[in-house]
Amino acid sequence: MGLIDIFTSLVKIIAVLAYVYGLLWVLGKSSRWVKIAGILVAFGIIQLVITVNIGGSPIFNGFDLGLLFQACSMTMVALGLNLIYGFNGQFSLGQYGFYGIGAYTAADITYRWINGDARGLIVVLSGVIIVGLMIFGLRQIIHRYRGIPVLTQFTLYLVGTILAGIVAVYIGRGIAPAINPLLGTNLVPGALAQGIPLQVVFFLAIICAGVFAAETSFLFGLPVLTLGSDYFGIATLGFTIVVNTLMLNSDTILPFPEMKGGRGMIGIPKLTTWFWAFVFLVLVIVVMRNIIRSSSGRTIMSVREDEVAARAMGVDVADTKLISFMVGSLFAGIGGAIYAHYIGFLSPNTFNFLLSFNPLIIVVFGGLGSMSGTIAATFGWTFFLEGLLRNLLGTMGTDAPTWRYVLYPVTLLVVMLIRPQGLLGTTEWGFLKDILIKPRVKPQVAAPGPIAPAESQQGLD
Amino acid sequence: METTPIQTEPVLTITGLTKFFGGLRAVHNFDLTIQPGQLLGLIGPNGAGKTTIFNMITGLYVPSGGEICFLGETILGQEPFEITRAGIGRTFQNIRLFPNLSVLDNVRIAYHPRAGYSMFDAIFRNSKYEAKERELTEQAQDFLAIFNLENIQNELAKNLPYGEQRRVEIARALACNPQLLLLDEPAAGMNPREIVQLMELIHFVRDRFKLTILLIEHQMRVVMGICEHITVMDFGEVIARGTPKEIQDNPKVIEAYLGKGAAHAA
Amino acid sequence: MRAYKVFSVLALIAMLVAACTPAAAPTAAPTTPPQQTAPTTAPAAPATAPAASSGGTLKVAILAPLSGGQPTFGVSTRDGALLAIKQWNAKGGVLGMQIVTDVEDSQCLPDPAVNAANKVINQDKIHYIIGEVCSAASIPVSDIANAAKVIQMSPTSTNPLVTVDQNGQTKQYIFRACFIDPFQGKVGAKFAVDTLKAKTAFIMYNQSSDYVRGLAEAFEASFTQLGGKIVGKETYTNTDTDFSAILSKVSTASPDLVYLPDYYNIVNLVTKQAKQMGIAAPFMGGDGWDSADLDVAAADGGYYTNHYDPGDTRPEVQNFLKDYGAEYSGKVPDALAALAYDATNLLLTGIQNAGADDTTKVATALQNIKFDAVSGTITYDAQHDPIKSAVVIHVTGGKKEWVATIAP
Amino acid sequence: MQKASVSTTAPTLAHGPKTRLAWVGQGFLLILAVLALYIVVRNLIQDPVQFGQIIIGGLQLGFVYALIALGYTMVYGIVKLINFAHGDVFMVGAFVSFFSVTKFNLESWPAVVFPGLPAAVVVVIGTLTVILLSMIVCTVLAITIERVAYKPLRDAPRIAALITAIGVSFFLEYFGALKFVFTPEFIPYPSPFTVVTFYINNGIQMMVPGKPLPGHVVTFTSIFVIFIVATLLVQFLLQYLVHRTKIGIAMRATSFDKPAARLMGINVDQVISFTFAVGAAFAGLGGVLYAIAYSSIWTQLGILPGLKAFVAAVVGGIGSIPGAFVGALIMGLAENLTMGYISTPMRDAVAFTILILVLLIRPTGLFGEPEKEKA
Amino acid sequence: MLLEVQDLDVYYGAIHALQGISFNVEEGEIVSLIGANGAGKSTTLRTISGLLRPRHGSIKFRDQEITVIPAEKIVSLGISQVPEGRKIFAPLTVKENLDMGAYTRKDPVEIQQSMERVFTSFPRLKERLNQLGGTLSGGEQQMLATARGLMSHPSLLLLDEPSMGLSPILVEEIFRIIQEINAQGTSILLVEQNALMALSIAHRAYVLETGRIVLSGKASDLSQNSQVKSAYLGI
Repeated sequence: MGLIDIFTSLVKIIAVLAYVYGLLWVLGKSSRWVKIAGILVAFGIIQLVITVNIGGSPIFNGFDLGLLFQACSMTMVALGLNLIYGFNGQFSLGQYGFYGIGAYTAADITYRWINGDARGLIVVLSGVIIVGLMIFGLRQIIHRYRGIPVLTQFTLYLVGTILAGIVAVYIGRGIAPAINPLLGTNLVPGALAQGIPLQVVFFLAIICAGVFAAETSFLFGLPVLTLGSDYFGIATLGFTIVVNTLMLNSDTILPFPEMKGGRGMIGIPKLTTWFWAFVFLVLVIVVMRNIIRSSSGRTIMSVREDEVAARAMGVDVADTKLISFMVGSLFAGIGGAIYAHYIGFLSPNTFNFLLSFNPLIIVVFGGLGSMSGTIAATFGWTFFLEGLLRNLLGTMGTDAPTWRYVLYPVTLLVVMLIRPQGLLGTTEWGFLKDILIKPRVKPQVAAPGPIAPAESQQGLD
Repeated sequence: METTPIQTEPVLTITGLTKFFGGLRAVHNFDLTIQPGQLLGLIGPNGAGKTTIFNMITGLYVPSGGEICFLGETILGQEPFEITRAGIGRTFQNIRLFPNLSVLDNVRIAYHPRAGYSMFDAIFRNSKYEAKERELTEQAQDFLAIFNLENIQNELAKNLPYGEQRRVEIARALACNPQLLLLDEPAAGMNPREIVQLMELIHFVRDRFKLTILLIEHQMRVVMGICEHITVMDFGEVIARGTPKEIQDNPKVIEAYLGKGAAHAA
Repeated sequence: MRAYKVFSVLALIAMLVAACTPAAAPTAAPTTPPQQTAPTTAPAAPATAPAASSGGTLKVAILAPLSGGQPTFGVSTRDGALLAIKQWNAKGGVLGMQIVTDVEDSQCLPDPAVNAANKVINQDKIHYIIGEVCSAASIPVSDIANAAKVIQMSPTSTNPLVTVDQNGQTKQYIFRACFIDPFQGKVGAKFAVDTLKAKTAFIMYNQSSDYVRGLAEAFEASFTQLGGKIVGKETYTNTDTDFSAILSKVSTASPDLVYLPDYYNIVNLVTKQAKQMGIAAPFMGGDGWDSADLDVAAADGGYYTNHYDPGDTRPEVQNFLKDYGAEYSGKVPDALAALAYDATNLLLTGIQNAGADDTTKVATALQNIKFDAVSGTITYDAQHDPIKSAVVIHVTGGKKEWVATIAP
Repeated sequence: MQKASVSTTAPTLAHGPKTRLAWVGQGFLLILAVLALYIVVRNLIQDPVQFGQIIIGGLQLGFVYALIALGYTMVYGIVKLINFAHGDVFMVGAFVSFFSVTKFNLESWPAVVFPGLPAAVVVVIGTLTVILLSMIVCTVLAITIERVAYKPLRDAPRIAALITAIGVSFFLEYFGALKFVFTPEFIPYPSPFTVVTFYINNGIQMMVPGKPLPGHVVTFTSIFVIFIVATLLVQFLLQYLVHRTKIGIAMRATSFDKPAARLMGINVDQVISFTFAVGAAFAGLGGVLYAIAYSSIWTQLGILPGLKAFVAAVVGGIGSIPGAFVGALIMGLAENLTMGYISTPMRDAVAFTILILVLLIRPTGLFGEPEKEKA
Repeated sequence: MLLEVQDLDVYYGAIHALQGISFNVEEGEIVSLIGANGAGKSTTLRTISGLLRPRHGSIKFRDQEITVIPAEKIVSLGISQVPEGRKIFAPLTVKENLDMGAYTRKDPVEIQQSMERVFTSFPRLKERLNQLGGTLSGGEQQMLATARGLMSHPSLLLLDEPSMGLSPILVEEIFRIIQEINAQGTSILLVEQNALMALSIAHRAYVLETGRIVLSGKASDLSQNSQVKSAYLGI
């Protein structure tokens, strides 16, 4: 105890940050096979340090592993927010709402599954698919008849979603009895409630949770994204509060007795392993980077830079905002699913609106518009606040823990005053760097190049 | 395609355009017809409603009344991005580049509607994405080369000097592949040397891309020098139309606008 | 390239294997509940290595919400527990070992509580946890503690699911010092019907507090069962301060009794506003009312169920009140402090009775304990819930008076 | 990227002749409105006393919000910062008055100094002193916060100041919760004067403690009356300050264009500090009144009223002083009506739905200046 | 000597905006700074009025070093700037705008006198005293901005692009008023794009190019200078 713990937790912060840097660096290598090998090694390192015992306990004990899982899920949430705020410029405080939605959705699916009820999976899966199809279909129609006011669009989508939800429930009622016997009961689990089938269900649950969060964000974002930035922030904060209220009343207002409302949902299988956390972390990072470094990503950033100019450049601003909001929420939903199956217990208080400032703090800390900053900041923040600070205060007597939230804001203030642009500013590491295009050597200047005008002529007709 | 067969159909027809801001009448009963290939100037004192007209053509403002037809079809009620994609590009009075993006990205954003791949292609980085993205980037680079901006393509737009920002903005507007280009005071804040270059650029661009151009400008040298036809506005209404010569001699224009200073400016 | 490919494919397979094996091995969080009832398979696990604390000290962790939403509850709990430990150390410790405490902040939230539990179990190798206060934090901690064979003694978590998992299996290493929700609710309902002759009741409860909700639900069930009628039910959250809308409903419904099983801070607010609105019906609540900060003027005429009566002449009670006041500059302990004090004493007595720092033995010892605590003589039932009687206290004329003792 | 400013696009974008299928959305709104009206009217007819009681409760809540919202709206108007610490300044106001009453018996100083004074005068002067002291402490606190946490970040991205605001808010809450500062506990608040309850039954009558009310009647307390008086007074004071005094006009000029204001010789930093100070003074007043009205205080009492007050300020049109007042009343009433007639948990949902609807229909809030044509 | 600028170096971040410029303004003069956009004209004015801080160099006003004095104090010394783009306070009435111009002055009688004096130059403002600044036309706004600058009763008036965005007829009117103000005894430092107009009313002028003074001299001489002619007058 004591100083050694503080020292080791300091070392752990540095090690984790170095690990993150190494992962991003190796992903940035040009050869595909080197990348794959790098990912596998990165996975293996942690798997080793949590498995191999040295002197009675693993190098990374359960405490550190817990922090790692929390950091992974929080990274997804924060990356989603960085996409919405850092890259798209929409000041959102609603990220924790989607985080919570993802957590509860995924937890409900797996909880019911291991308790011999397949309805959770079927209803959510079919609901997610039907709502998705409905949204795509309705979008086509609405785009064809242009000039439909936002409120009308919202009403149509809302009605469509409700209908789709009803259909999904009926599908679930129809199919579930066929599968339920295979699941057994909670005391005598059947074949499908264990082993590999359970892992598959878990995977589906994560995906469903993410998509469900994304679809919710579509419905909510449609009217609200037309508001100006700070107003949007307050509206999304409201969303977090409302989602929290619904969680508190999930067994009274909402028909989910297994969620137990404010008493907290227990008995969620702890399915999150390092494998899943790592896979989804890498997946989220890669997907987000691929979006950012594409034409769609550039339009997302253009909306942040200048909305009016973006419109004039042919960018569908409303659409772009919606897409980034949805993708951001998707990430939050996935993060929530990972979190729920790590902690095994969901309490609405976890998704309290006061805690919903956390991802914002992390994103600003790391640097708006810097993915590396967000990732590094999340790991650093988690290991600092829950690791180092806990060890530090633990050694300072019985009264010290009350100082925790006094030291934390002071640190926050100091960092912000010293580096208001965030720790990394807009710098990116390795893999996440924008590959700069070198000016090609071309002797003739201002002499009309043959390609561009021909192309633009074609476009005219 | 080069020899556009229908010469008679105007590119842009505006009839009875009116706009109120609250109780304030910014534009009243504005009519305008632009023939293909024309270079038309729109002048008038500050607050005459010129930029408001631009904003209505590009869909940023919704008119209180009137009709705007582009290539024979109404564009009223369309979103700004739809209008741009239909073929109307514009620049802004106070330059509106994307300051924290590189010059190349500024131009590539204009290519977005024609990128040829979806976000899903981008997420999976499939061969379609690779090919189209490379093609798009090369196009954008070639395009920048025309404007002599190629060697600054990786600079952030905010770090460029003023004149280059103007050029980038015009290039970006042209990258939208417009048939009609709206230039809002392109010469604002330029010195005489730069203005001469700008006039050459505008001529060059028009011939190169077979464009129709509508221009708002305060610098009489520019307007009188390059426009074939001029419309003069005051208090939201048209007070004169004609060739530069006719306008310079029009007593109504001199009284409302040019004043004795016209002698200085010329 | 070739080497990379081969390596990659191999590693991929390894990864999939790793993914499909249960997380149990590294995380110390087994997902196979049926096995945990077999207590004798313990020795392999590091946590039960008996001589871990041979240095003459015994480490005990206190998990309490010292920051975050409800620091006041955490401070009371910590103070109560620390007082007990100080007294034990003064008497020479337990089994000759001095007790060393590790106070951890757990914020009444699952994440920090789990982190704190992970830290004390995995990093500090502590075998005894006192805490958490809130059930929402105690439940996830209990899963971890039970899996690691660490004794957790929760002073105030009333949710039945702290000591019992969702399948109804008792968690072997988890105990508590307080009543569970159903008991207190039942006692309240019984008193209301039998003694107060209440026919109708109005329930107000805090939807975001596990404890309050549990009591309200239990009361509702018992009260209806005993023939009473619930004429209204309203919820609020812990951040509410204006109850006029709810109270206007109470006023309209004019019930015989208003059941408000919240902590004293909310009780102060509600009863004061009720008095101002002229509501005459008596209020009734649970042990959350027990605090020196209860506004006795506003709550005048109210009843609450409690673990003990401060006016009780038993030496346990009186000594506790005296010692607590001496230790903390004259403060009067609230229910949380009393329960934390009891919980600590129970745990240490359990260790004493077991005769060794071996959690499995301690669990058995606790299971069979009979201990005179501040809140009565405690024995444990099969669900590790204490069997003790409750008292009903009447707030009247600025005093809190005992009116009844109700045995389970 | 850091310009998270209120939308720079023209508000007209949201409207225009996009009338296709507009009836669907309008119908949706109409159904909502009719439903709300139906619920309210039905309950008014069913039980007017309960309705009156709910309205009075809502108004009182609204007045609390109004006193906080003023500070929010002024600060946001001038530095475009959501000052999350404002709610905690309100909390400090309540605590300062608590200590001045319990530790120093400040409410009874006139009785000590001038023993002959009648009791009523003592109470009035004593209470005013307590309030004044809280206001002064809050003012000093707000200026300190502004100087330490916001001023160094004036040229930094706006979000940085927002994060420090959150930091300051946490700091005040948890530093205050330390044993030797305020206390982590919920403490009963001793009112500096006795709160009297009135009821409406053949005119307004005073309730005698211990004596039951004559049946089902509407009641309200003297605090409610004080709230009305104080809030209206503050309203007029602010209107005067902002429109008639030099510093007030300078405030408006600064909020419109800071560099230009500096060129006029206006000390912008002083004006901003002054704005923070005025807002904090009213929050301090609100804190004391709140503590007297609800009589239980702890270090986190400011969070939710602060948040709601900001929402109220946005509903009313941020930057507008009458807007903050009206918005606060709307929020208070809507919350209480929802609690009374729909469902208590849905209170926040209704409050934020109102916010979203108001912003969709009028993007600058009820009293906000409609945006002008951009040059 | 009213204003003396010595070796002024100003940076915007890494950009060296002013590279050691020196010039002066005598009592009663109109001095004009001309140059292309980005030459550093506005930067010079912003530095003089204290909105920007120089890295090196000195600015002396009546032999007092003012580079260390905050912007709001400089106004009370007698330097007043009419900023580029007018920057009037749109939500304030004309009267309130003028009051803000006189913010540093305490004596209400003197302020009233200044206001009367301003109205003789700008009679149109008197008609619109209670109108909101934002509702004025472009020309009226420029008049209001200039009048507001005069309200602090400065001995040196800094005018930044007074002709910007105005029609030629209004430009002439504004320049006539500038001469009028000068005739009443206020020295003027004028920054202008419209070099021809500027040179026609100024006594002396400096030509700026990328942060350096490249030419200086009497206005009448400069307008004959061939270099100036080709670069700035477009002849």
